[in-house]
Amino acid sequence: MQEQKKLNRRDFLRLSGIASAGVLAAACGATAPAEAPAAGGAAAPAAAPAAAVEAPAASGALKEVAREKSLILMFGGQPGQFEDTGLGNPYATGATHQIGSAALWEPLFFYSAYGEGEIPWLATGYEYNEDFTELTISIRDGVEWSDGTPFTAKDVVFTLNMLKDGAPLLSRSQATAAAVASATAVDDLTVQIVMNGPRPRYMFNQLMSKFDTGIYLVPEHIYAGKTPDEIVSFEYYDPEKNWPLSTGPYKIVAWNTTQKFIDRRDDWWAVKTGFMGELPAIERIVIAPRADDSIMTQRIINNEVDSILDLRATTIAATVSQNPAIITHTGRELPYGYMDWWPSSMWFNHDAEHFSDKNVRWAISYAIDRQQLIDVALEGSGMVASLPFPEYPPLLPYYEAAKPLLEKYNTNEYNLDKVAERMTASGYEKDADGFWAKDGSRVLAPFGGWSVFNDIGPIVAEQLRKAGFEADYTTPADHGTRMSDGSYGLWLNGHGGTIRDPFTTLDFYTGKYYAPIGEPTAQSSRYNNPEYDAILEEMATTPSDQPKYMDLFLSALEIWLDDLVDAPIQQWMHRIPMNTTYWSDWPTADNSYVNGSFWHLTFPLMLHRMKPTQG
Amino acid sequence: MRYSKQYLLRRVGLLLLIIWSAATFNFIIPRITPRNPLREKLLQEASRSGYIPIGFDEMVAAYETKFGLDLPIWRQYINYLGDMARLDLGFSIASYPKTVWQVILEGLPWTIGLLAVTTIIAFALGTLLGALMAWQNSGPFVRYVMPSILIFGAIPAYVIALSLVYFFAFRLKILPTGGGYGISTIPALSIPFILEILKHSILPALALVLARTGGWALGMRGMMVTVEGEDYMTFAEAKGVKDWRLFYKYGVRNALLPQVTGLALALSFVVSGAVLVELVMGYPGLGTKLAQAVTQLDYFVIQGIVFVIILTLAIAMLVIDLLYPLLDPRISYEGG
Amino acid sequence: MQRIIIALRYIRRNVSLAIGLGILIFLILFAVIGSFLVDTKVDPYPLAGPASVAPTLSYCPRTDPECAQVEPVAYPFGTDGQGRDLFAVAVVGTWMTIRIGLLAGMIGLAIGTVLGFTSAYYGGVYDAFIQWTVDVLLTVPGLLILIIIASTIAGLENGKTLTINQMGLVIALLAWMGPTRTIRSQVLSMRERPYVMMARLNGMSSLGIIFREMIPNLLPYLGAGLVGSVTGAIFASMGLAALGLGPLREPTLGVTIYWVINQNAFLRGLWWWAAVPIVIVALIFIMLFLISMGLDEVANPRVRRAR
Amino acid sequence: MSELLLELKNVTKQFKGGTVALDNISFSIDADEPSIIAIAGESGSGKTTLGLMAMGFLTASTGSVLYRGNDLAEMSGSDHKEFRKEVQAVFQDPFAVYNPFYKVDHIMEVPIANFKMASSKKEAREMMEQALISVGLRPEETLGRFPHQLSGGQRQRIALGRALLLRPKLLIADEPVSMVDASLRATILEAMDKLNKEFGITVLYITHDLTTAYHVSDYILILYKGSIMEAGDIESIIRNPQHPYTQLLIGSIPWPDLDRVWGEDIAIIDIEEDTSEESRVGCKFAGRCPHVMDKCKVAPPPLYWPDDNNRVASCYLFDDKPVLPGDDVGTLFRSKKVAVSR
Repeated sequence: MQEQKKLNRRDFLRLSGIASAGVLAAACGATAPAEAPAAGGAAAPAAAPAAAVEAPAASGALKEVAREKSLILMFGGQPGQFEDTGLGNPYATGATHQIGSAALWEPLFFYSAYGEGEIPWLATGYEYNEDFTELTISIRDGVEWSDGTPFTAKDVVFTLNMLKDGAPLLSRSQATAAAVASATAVDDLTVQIVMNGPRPRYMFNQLMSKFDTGIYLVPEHIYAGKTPDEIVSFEYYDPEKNWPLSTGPYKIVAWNTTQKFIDRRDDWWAVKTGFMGELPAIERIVIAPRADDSIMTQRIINNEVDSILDLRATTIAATVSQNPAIITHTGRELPYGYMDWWPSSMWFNHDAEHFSDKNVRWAISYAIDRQQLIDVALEGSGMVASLPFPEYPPLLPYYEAAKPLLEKYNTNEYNLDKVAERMTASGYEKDADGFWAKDGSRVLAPFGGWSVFNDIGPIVAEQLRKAGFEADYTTPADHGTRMSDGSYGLWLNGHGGTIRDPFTTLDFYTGKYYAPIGEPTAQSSRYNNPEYDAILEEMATTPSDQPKYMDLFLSALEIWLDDLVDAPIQQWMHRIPMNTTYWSDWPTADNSYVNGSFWHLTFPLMLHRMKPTQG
Repeated sequence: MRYSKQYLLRRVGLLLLIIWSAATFNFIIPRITPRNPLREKLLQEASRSGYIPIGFDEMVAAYETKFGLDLPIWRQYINYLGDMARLDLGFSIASYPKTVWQVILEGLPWTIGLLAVTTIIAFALGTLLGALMAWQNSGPFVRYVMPSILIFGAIPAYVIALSLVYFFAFRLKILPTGGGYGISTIPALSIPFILEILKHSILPALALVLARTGGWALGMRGMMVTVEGEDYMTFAEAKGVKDWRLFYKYGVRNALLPQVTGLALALSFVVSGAVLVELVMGYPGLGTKLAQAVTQLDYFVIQGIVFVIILTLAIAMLVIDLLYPLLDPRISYEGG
Repeated sequence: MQRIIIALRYIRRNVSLAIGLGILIFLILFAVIGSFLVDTKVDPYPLAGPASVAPTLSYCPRTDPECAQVEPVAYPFGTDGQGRDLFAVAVVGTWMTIRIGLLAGMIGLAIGTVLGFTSAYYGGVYDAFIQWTVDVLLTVPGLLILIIIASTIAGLENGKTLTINQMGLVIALLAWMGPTRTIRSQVLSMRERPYVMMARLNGMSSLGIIFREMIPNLLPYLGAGLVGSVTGAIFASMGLAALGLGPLREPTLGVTIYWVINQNAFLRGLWWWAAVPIVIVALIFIMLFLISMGLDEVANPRVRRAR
Repeated sequence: MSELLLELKNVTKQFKGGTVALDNISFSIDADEPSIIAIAGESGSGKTTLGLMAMGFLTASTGSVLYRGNDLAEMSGSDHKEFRKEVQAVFQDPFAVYNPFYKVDHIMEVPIANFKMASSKKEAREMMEQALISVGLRPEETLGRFPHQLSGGQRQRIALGRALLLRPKLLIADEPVSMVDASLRATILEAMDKLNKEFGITVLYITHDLTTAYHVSDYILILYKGSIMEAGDIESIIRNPQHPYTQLLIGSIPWPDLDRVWGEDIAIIDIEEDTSEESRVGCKFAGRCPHVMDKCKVAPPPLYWPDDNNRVASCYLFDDKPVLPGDDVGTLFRSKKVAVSR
């Protein structure tokens, strides 16, 4: 039923965010854990005030806000219910910024992949020393927490140290623990960070908010003195105390399992200091948990809701066609969405029988008719991917450079003859049922996926069967485990990672992630090639603007392609319907200031930009 | 006093036995599979985060210690029984630091509201229908046309719900497609809010009533037929008792007892909810919670919900058993 | 022969049994004749046909401007969003669904019959244990246990989901309590019947008595029990499938409904995708319902008066 | 003395609830001298239990049941089969003994097959027809029918026919006429009599009805609460009852004599049963007996010979009379050959 698909859609979104944390940590050559698991908090369970979160605000306490001044969104949780209700502390296990809370958190910098790039916010600038071992950040003057306490370099330093000390329990802590040797406040407006060696990507990866990545800054005067165990179980939501505090122009006023109300806060520092001329036009943000696609689309079609979680390729067209006020990233035309940073592939377990053979991997790739997937499963709303990273503008030069290699190793080719050729080359023959087998061992190819793959999954399975692989598509609840412990031979998954240069994604395949079957690993290809590792090691400390970087990239890629570490299938699309009945200036292709996922950390950029269309 | 001491002791003993065995069952099921739910969940979360820390196994061990999973199995079992006896269901894995009770209490009011109301409506409707169907003096419409309504009782409620959603929400667009109440509505004890909740519950309620009326009608019909065969009915008829009076005073009243005890039983099932209907309708009840827990492998929540349901059922059955002799003077639990 | 005629005559009077059996025969004929009309190995699976075609008897591809020149293909029930021929899905799915029900129902009934007989026969501690187990298991809502079991054992091997047969077996685990109870009480009362004593006087062995004297008279109860457990099993299999715990590739009716919900058939206006499984499911359940009402009349003649 | 066919030795049967259905009964049957023995008593007297024990359907709590000198409880398979064939029964309900699933033939076909009595189907058929004719039925009107297609009298006669077919030595007829229309009783009793006279089968006629018992039986045994009250020659007992209980029973028979008033002779019937502990150790009838004495409540009276050697009665009114040697009342039912030891 729906919830599974949805769960996984959300999981995948979370994954994309969380993954980058780990990924970016890896980029800095670190191997510390990236995200505390959700069951986290070895903290004493005693403190868990029960009913507090359940009680909705008394009707009198909440002011009425007109519909045309409210932004109503459906996102997050499980169908019909939030699971993070009352967790105002972004580092509490189970908390998420995605359900509107991003409106509260302001970072040192925003980074808009679709807009102007780096946007200084609570900081005014940063500077690395020459060998990328020291980082100096200048903090903006006049920033205040919502209780009036000034936000200073000390809060930043406190947060960094808290993460350093709280690894691996605190989410997003490992990257900082691995990269940062010490952080000090030179004065109220200057942060000095000493790195554990050259870390050219730390500033971008951890201290800039983009997509779902970047650390959350917390107020020292609230968090000081708490142990990591206490932090993961610290709920930090109390409208009486104005908890959680924020630097952004919003505060949470009511929160129950089916609704979250976030109201505008008129004493925002940025207006006082003149950093921003005026408050955002949106007076209230209302978030309801996601529901079945049919329910959500019905509500946006009825103008009850302004935007919702992204839709399937197959439902977005139906949604747009039923209400002329609904637009998408590409207006009201195909493909109705924008490219996510999460291209998906058929992944292989390089230690598993059959799939350790590169001929079998290539045969599987030749067996997949990617165009048919887009045409049938996605009704045309999709894009084929040839490499495991998105075709974002900063990455296009790398795509361009890879063209000759892709001609030699065509990852998008559908060719049953080549399937047979590759399979026979490795000594496989078709058995009585028409399935490939060697020495009496048939190539069993059941593959799993998050249920967001339910549209293409069954069709990929049939394509593989047609080519002689006994395939079956499943969505087990323990998909994550099966990927990480190697019980799968192959599976569908995406790559969150590279945004600006290809290192991060390519680093997924290095031997440091190798673990024998049965032992968990995060990047679970179980690909182990010292030659490849050596190139990646060199890339890690090479800034991407050096010419040598491109050569390293190409030699790594050639190894990757020859071995076909995984088989790229499609670019992922975010197909978000946006209703223009009450609000204009949504982020679109024509008005591209940020990517349109309102659940990302860049949500404030949308809030400051959007204008009412009525009243 | 209609109950002997031995009977009460035996009955309460049985209650404890049932609760104990259900709890034990609950304890064993996750443990007979080769997968450790905690490790599973940690792995899943960790691998989603894109990164399995080097010290992962140490972390799992730390959590196992915390949850007592490193103890020998019998110690775990004793601790577990102790927790259950204190009604301590522990923590949710997926929404830590929430407790399982918090999770359950979030969904429970919705489920109870929906299920209790529909159960009672279905009961009243079905009983009336069944009585009329069995009554020989009912018109042909009642006796031959009404039974076709029973057909709905044969179809799973969620399939009915699906069809209703299609017609009333998608085609006619007169009712909401699902959810508990409007998104931007502020929950309050006000008439409009209550109306909104009612409006949102029409379709799931209708589906449940349609699906469940048939069963009651059948039961009632059977009882009425039996009652009509009794001598006192013939006698009353011969005495010239008026038809409607015969129907109501002699027929329905006597046939009602098993129905009422059935109702008590059905009401005790209210807690277990209607998982599939809730899912199809996006209704924020306990069934939805359970389904979520299943997809998230949140064993502690699954176990908690199952345990609460068993507890409610077992206690309800005890209460029904004890009420029986009060309702029916022919039954007594005195003596051996 | 005489028996058959008597049975036929009886069925004429027992309307619900007659209609129920009629639907059953219709469904069987549909599945059997249908299986000659479709390729059951290909058609009910994705990519068998063009996606999202409304029911038609002469389909021509949208891309083809000259329909007349193309051999028209019939998709009487249309196709779904992933290109399954829904007529084939109906043919294969009906049979698969009934098969799960029969498998689980029969195993459940068999276990229940054996346990019911033995527990009534041997009595004592054994009987008390069986009774207690049944009581406990009946207290726990079945779907819950099934969900737990299915989600824990689903695809332990090779990442496969449950096969049709495995699913039937899992469901059978919970289909035996009802029959155990009924059979036990029936045997207890039947054991004291004079014809059983007569059989002993006739020198019959215990097994002979069970099989030749008791079982034939339990037939209506066994029949009703079978219908009951088949109904329960199909219901459970549909529930599991709807929760996504079924064999996702196999076009059972439950799995088809899962895809209908999962792929938003209603929103996309593909009403026939939903209509096909819903109508068949309704037919199956109505059939079982009518048959069980009919058997109830056979076993319990008092109800007959109501007609 | 020839070997006894069936012998109950000091049999006591106590059911689970504590009810004592038979209390130390000894009773033997010598099939060499076929006779009809009535076992009479009101409901709850233990007469049906006695029958069931004789059929081997119940095992004794204490004491033993012997078939040709072998304990039934320890008998081997082949002996047991022999016993099955030689000890047969007819039951009260002429419908319930037929399995509704089968035609009436079933009840005869099964024993023929099980006891391998016929070598061919034809032979079996002939045997069945013969048996039916013997009990006054026309085979073509009965065979091939289902039980509900025949009348109660027909069904009961088929049951008798079945018993006849097996040529048993002993037939236990448990209330065979009580559920049959009065007009048909005679035919059934006649058939029973015929079994006894023509085929030399001993019949245990279990009944609560002294009239029919008197009509067909040679001997009678009167039970009350599991104990023998009076036993012996039917003429002597019915004409001249000695035991107060027998007198009570006979007194309540509605004789077709307009001058007689029912129950005139009945002195006292103490409806209030004495259920005290001592009543269980003494005479069972003490609680209702008009002649009750103190010693009646101390121990059960032995079987005395009240007058001649035709019968015995268990009552202290005759404690000056001799006592039946041994406990076996069966000895009384053999052509009055028991020497009275005075």
